Amino acid sequence: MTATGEIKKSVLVSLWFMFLTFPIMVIRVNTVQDVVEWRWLNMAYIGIGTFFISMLWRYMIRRKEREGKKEKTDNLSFAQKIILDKKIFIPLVALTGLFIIVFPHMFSMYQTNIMISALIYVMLGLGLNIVIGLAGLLDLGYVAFFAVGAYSYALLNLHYGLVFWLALPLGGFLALIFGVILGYPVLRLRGDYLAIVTLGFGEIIRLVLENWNEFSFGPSGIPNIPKPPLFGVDLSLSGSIIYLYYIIVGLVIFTIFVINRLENSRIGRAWIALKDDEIACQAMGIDKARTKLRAFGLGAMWAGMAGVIFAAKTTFINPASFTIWESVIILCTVVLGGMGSITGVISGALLLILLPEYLRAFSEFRMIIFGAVLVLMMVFRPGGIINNVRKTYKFQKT
Amino acid sequence: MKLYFKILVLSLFVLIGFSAPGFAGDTIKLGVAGAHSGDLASYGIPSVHAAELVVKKINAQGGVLGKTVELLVEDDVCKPEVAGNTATKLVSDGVDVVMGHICSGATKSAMGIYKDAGIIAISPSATNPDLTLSGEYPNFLRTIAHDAVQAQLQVKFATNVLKVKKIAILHDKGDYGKGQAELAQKYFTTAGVDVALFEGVTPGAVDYSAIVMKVRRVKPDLVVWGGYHPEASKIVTLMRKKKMDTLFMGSDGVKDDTFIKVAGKYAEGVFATGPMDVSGNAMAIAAKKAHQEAYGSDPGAFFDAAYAATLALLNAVEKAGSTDYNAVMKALKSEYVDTPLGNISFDANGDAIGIGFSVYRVENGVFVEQK
Amino acid sequence: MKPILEVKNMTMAFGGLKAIDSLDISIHQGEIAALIGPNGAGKTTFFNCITGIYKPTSGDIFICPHEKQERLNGLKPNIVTKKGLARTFQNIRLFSSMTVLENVMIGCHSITKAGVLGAIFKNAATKAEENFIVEKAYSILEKIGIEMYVDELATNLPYGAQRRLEIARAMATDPFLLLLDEPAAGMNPMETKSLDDLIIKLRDEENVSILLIEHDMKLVMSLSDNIHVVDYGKKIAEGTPEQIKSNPDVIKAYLGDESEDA
Amino acid sequence: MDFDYFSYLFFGGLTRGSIYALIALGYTMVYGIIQLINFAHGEIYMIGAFTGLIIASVLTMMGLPSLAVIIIAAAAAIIYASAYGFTIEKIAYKPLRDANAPRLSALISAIGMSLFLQNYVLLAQTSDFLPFPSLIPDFEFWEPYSHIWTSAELVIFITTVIVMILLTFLIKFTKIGKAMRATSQDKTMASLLGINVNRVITFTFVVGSATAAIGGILIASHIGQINFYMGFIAGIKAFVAAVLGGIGSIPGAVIGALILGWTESFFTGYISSDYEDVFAFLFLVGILILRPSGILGKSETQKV
Repeated sequence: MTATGEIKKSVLVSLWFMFLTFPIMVIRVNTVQDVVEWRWLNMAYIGIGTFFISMLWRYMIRRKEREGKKEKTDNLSFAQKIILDKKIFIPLVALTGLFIIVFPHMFSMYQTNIMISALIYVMLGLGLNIVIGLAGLLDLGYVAFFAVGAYSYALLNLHYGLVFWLALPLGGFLALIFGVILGYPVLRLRGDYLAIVTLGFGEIIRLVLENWNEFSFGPSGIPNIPKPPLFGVDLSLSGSIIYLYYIIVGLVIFTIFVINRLENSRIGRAWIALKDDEIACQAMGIDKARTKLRAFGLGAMWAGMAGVIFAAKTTFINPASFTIWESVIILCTVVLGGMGSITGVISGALLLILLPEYLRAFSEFRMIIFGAVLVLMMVFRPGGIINNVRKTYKFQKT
Repeated sequence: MKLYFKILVLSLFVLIGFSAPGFAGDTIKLGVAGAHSGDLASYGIPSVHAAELVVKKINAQGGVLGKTVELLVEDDVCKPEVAGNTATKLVSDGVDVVMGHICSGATKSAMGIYKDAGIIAISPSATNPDLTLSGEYPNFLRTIAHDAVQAQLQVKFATNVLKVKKIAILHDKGDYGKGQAELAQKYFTTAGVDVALFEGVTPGAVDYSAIVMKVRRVKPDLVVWGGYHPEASKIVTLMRKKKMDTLFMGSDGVKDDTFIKVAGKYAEGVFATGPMDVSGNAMAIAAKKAHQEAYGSDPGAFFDAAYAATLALLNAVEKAGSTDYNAVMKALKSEYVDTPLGNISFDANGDAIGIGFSVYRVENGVFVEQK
Repeated sequence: MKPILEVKNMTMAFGGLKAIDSLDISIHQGEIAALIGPNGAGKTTFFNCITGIYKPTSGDIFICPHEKQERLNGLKPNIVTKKGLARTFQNIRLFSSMTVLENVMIGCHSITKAGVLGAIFKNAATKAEENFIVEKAYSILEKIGIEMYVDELATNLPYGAQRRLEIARAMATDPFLLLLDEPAAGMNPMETKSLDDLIIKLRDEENVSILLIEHDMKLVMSLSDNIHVVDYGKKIAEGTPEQIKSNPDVIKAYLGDESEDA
Repeated sequence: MDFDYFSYLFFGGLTRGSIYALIALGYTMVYGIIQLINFAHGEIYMIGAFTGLIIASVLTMMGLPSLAVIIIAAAAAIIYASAYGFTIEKIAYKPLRDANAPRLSALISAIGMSLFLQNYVLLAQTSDFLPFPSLIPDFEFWEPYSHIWTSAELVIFITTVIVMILLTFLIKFTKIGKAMRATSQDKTMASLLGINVNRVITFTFVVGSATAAIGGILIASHIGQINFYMGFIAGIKAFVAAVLGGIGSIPGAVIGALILGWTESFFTGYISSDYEDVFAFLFLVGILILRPSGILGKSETQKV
């Protein structure tokens, strides 16, 4: 295409968007005070912005089409090369490990605290990754299991004084049970229906927590949830944050280990096969319902454990923390990083949770960016930033 | 290109990571926390404006204890999980006192962190009774009366003035609304009023006719609403359109000009409780004028309360002679200070003395205080 | 001895349309049988019914791998596979993100049993089982003759090899009866010839019986012990290749449809 | 007395159902054509209402007569909603279709679009509720019963029925309707027959969005206020209604919506409104498990 053709096209797009966004972006009415505000400058921004974006858009689409054609050749991205090259990867891991260990001592309490938040999302992302990335089930109600974990700890502690270390496995276990109970009837539904039904379940659990005061204390929530104890030592504020940080780091490492093992096992292969082709999978003697249920349950269990940590971190929980949008944010971290890829999900979660924290000035744009990320990733890089190269089994003749 | 981009992102991370906060200078650091973005920003932004105005004024008069006051404004979007991070950030940045947070849930989540760090916080808007009455948040104070005070006022007014015998209570299932409704239920029942209906409605639902019909069936003398104004105006409008003239009473979530605007003629006669009218207070008038000059608009919700909270905090630091927790707390609970809300101090629980609620009634399109 | 697969009076109706109409078919131990018929005659539907993907409207399906006869009706596809009926698909359904070896390893799923805990702790039993799966999968690849592609992605294989991989994958489930749905479709004559040899080899060496759907009449005639001809869901003939060749009904059914490349 | 109460709830449910139906119609059309749950449909409905309000306010302040304001604002809302529908399809769905992406990718993209549009309006306009003028005049039609069913509710119900009839007519009897049916059955085949599949899909989005805008204005005017989040819950409910009636079927969407409306209304009236939404979602789950094809939908068998 010629340059003038490109420009003409972009001008048209830009004019179209100026028209499209005119009422919403330019005019602002305040019907309470009956004033109209005209913001013509916005129109200019939109015009100029969309002009360039449309050029970039078409360039990206063309590039994607080109890449699609040569997909068969092993075209590994930069990140993939690093992951696959042991000489770079191992020192990198060691360095990251060192950084993780000294992190809370190098930076302020606040930095450590938001790192804990981010790591909770890493755990959630990795758990959801089992469900979406490995088994190919779109779960839009994932946050429900997160809520189950958080409420298990809060309530069991409140009523029976259950300590954190017992609540952690128990919260995971309860979430697992919930996952299995909810998953059992719905897992035979087709993909998009499953997504809607899980969304429904997610909302049901939140609504029940909101309405059933006698059980959950309703919308006013549960305050004063204790932080994890350390052999009876009374920790200072920063001490307890650092302690929690190490706990979550340990759990994330445990999660990575478990998922890695699962991925390269009989179970993991069955998940991937199920994602590739359900019918053929059944013809190979794989029980579809049970395999799906396993993925669903394990994913739920991880959300449950993350929920316990979440409750211990915020020390106050109420149902408002477990809305559908929380599920969408977790989904976003998985999609951004790359479904199925552990490194991808970790980087996705860190990026999406840490960046808005650091760029607090732009925090109001957080959700709109999440929305854009979901659309753009699906359009341009459905595989995520770190396109998953599944570690395939390499045969060694004995 | 891809490689450069990734390196860029990585280095960005590292850069931001190392930009740890600078060391405290010779200033008094006042933290302001609340919802400054998102759907509840309209409750949080006015408090930031109030703090800015007070700090500007005080710094112009020479600051506190000879030091200038520095504002640290942090957003918590009214979410408990974010509020924890916000509070830690403020503590990390070395704040001395905090004005905030805005929502009760977020406040509860943040108070634990302030407590461990020995920081006092005064909220202009968190009305959950537990915050002061439970004793679990000793470092918490507020310049707004808590929900129980409001509920008791509602009961007093309804039984003494309106002489109701039978009521229906509706709420929006939210933290604030349901809390209010439960308190109302408790005090109305104690007062011997028959609570014939107690139910939650779903905020954002497209139609409330079923619940309105249900109210109609129990024939109450009064509908008490726990929640914000959008749902209240929907319900009132529908009730009037369905030819029901049952009295309607809301709390401070309803006492908002938008309610009258939205409900229009149907808003007439609706009762709402709200903070005592301070429009005659000289300081309130001055503060309002300053806001109009600085931001070009009328101040929003909780502006006066936030103004008062900021003044009280800074005054206490001045009187205490330091930012020491015990000294400041003692000053807050013993000294009286002039604010747009009047001459106030704090009681042992942390609730403000000298402020209160009044009942308002919509008359000819404005809220009129009922004596 | 009882037939290893016995279908009695089976009917499969979609709404008013009977894709299969009171069909009887029996397969005996060690037999290579063929199911032929014009397009749309209900052959693939027949496979889908006996492998549990569809539930037949009426009729019975029995298998008798050993002494005891079992009824298959209403069992889920994975259970049917576990009982020893394995199949391939007409439109190749390989696991596209997996390598050739992994595809066959999936086939071993039903004969192994490591669970979630085994996968996480990777104990001795699980390790042994993994080794067993790999060894078995590779030896099957060798038998089928596609071991040179072992680490390739399944989708990168040439067409003929993909069809063979489907067979290898089915063999990994340890079947007593192999159901092949058009195994030679899209193959050149040379590939078809070696497929012919492979099927005979499987029957002789691996002790499986075979039922295949095929349009390549040359292959069918040279391979089959017994041929079942269906048209409009009904069986119109059964017999040895010679008997079928001279059956007037069969000729009529096929001549009625000129487009068949029989 | 109790029959009165029943009839109140009945008419309440009818109104609620008509509202759901207006939104569900667009949902079901899009799903019928490309089997995509267009999550952003609720947002189109919201944008329609916003555009209508903005244009109406500006015109009122310019001093136009109220009838002209209503007509121009409604037309603007329909045009803009259609334009948004068109653009969303081009940005978020068409590239995925071209790349033959799996259904789940399109669904994720749709969720992203929904989130994006909500926050776009939140940032560009306001998070507050805005009063929406009552555009439907109050008139007398069955006094003294108008407290059971007001004139505005009647207008909404009649509009729903008209839109349903028009859409059914469009799909059954027009040329583009035939092309739509062909496309929904087999896209490849339809394009081989000379149907411009992309144009048909675009057309479907435009029509679906236009009905959403009509719904947006009517419902906003009935409720009397709008905000950026109004589309989400309404959208989800409408989707439940569409599934209930058999997604892809126009009359099914209306029937499903009415059933959902009545169920919610009677549930609230006789049991409790506390668990109203829980009940709606359980209803959805139950339907999907017991009869995934809905009341009027056709069941599809998977081809092997």
